[in-house]
Amino acid sequence: MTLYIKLFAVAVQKAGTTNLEIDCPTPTTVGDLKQAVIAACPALSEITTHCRFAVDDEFATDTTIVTENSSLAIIPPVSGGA
Amino acid sequence: MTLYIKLFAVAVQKAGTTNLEIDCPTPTTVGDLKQAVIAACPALSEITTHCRFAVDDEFATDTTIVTENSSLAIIPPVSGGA
Amino acid sequence: MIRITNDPIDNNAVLESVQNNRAGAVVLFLGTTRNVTGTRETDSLDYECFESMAIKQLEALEATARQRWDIIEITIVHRLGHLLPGEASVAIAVSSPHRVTAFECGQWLIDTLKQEVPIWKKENWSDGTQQWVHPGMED
Amino acid sequence: MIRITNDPIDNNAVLESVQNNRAGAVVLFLGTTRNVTGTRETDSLDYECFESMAIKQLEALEATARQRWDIIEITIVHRLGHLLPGEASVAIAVSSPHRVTAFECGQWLIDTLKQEVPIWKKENWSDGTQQWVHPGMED
Repeated sequence: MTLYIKLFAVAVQKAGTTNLEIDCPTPTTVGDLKQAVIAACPALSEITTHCRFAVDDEFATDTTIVTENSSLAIIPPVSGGA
Repeated sequence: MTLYIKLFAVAVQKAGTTNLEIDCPTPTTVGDLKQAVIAACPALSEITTHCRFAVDDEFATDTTIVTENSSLAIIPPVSGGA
Repeated sequence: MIRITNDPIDNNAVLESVQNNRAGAVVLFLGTTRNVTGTRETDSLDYECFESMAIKQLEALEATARQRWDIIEITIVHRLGHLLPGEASVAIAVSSPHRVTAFECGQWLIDTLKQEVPIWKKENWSDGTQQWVHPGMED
Repeated sequence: MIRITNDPIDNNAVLESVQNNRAGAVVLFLGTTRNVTGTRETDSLDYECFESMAIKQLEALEATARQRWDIIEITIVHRLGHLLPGEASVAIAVSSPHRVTAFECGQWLIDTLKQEVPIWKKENWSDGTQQWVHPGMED
């Protein structure tokens, strides 16, 4: 399946895009997806350990299941609020 | 000397005046003034233990000196602020 | 800015008075009139004040707060006279480089104001009776 | 009221949105842009947001706060886009019967927003460089 991952802030800067396209076996987990992200876009490897992943607008863990319909995003450390 | 003591809130209600006039030996202390207040206006006796006295716009203690030029007030427990 | 006034409190003016480009945080506290205290209903409140001393005490609060915390601006406005439920009797605004400071200082200012500043309120209960409020003093 | 907006924050509208006759206290927090961080000078800031998730997270903050504290109203407004020093990026207002609750809840909301809500700021430094701010992440 093809997954689309929204990027923000420094992740956009590193990857040069706001939407990462990743090919994955279906279904997969967030843990596996992280590896696929780094493989597809090595520029993100230096920040992914500091980032959280979001699935369907919620923070996800490595075991969260990802399907073709999941809304996906990489969430760098946030800095809103002041 | 004649001293004038400003009254507020429940003290006005009890004494029926906003300005108490007290005759005292000169100079005196706040502690002695309290006795003179109760003697001159027995209606205030039930509240004076809950009140503070102010001399020259500062909270005073029983040993604070009072002269003819002192600005005096009885300060019942305050309730501003909400 | 320290002010005692008979007019309604202008929240925007209070906030503007503490605005500063060095501030990262502004905390505004408004003390407002509740229409219910316990089981009794309040129609309105009347505030009175020993003004010369109240101003002096408020200035002392500001000075102490500035010694304790890294504060940029402090504004305290207390309203007097007749207030209806929902209206603010007091506004305290603090600006600071950091938010923890602004929260701590704002809370300390209202806590201390309620103990040390000679202002009194009278409850006008809905049953027609009136009562000066004197915490710790029985009727 | 939860809102994410590109417009300047209307403080009066925020305060009015939490006004209630049962409230004894309103606490408003404004997060404002400092022109100096350490020794560096800020010309402006740009905020961006993952909006659908940010709204969901803010709603979750409100729900958690209402479980923890006796709150009447909560309003959180976050501004996006280009901000100059002195302008507010966030406003949080809480009304409650009691002031301690309003202070505690307001402080918890801003602390938690700063950790859990997907909004990011970019510093536009006065030397012409730009930098996304990601706490805990080295450049």
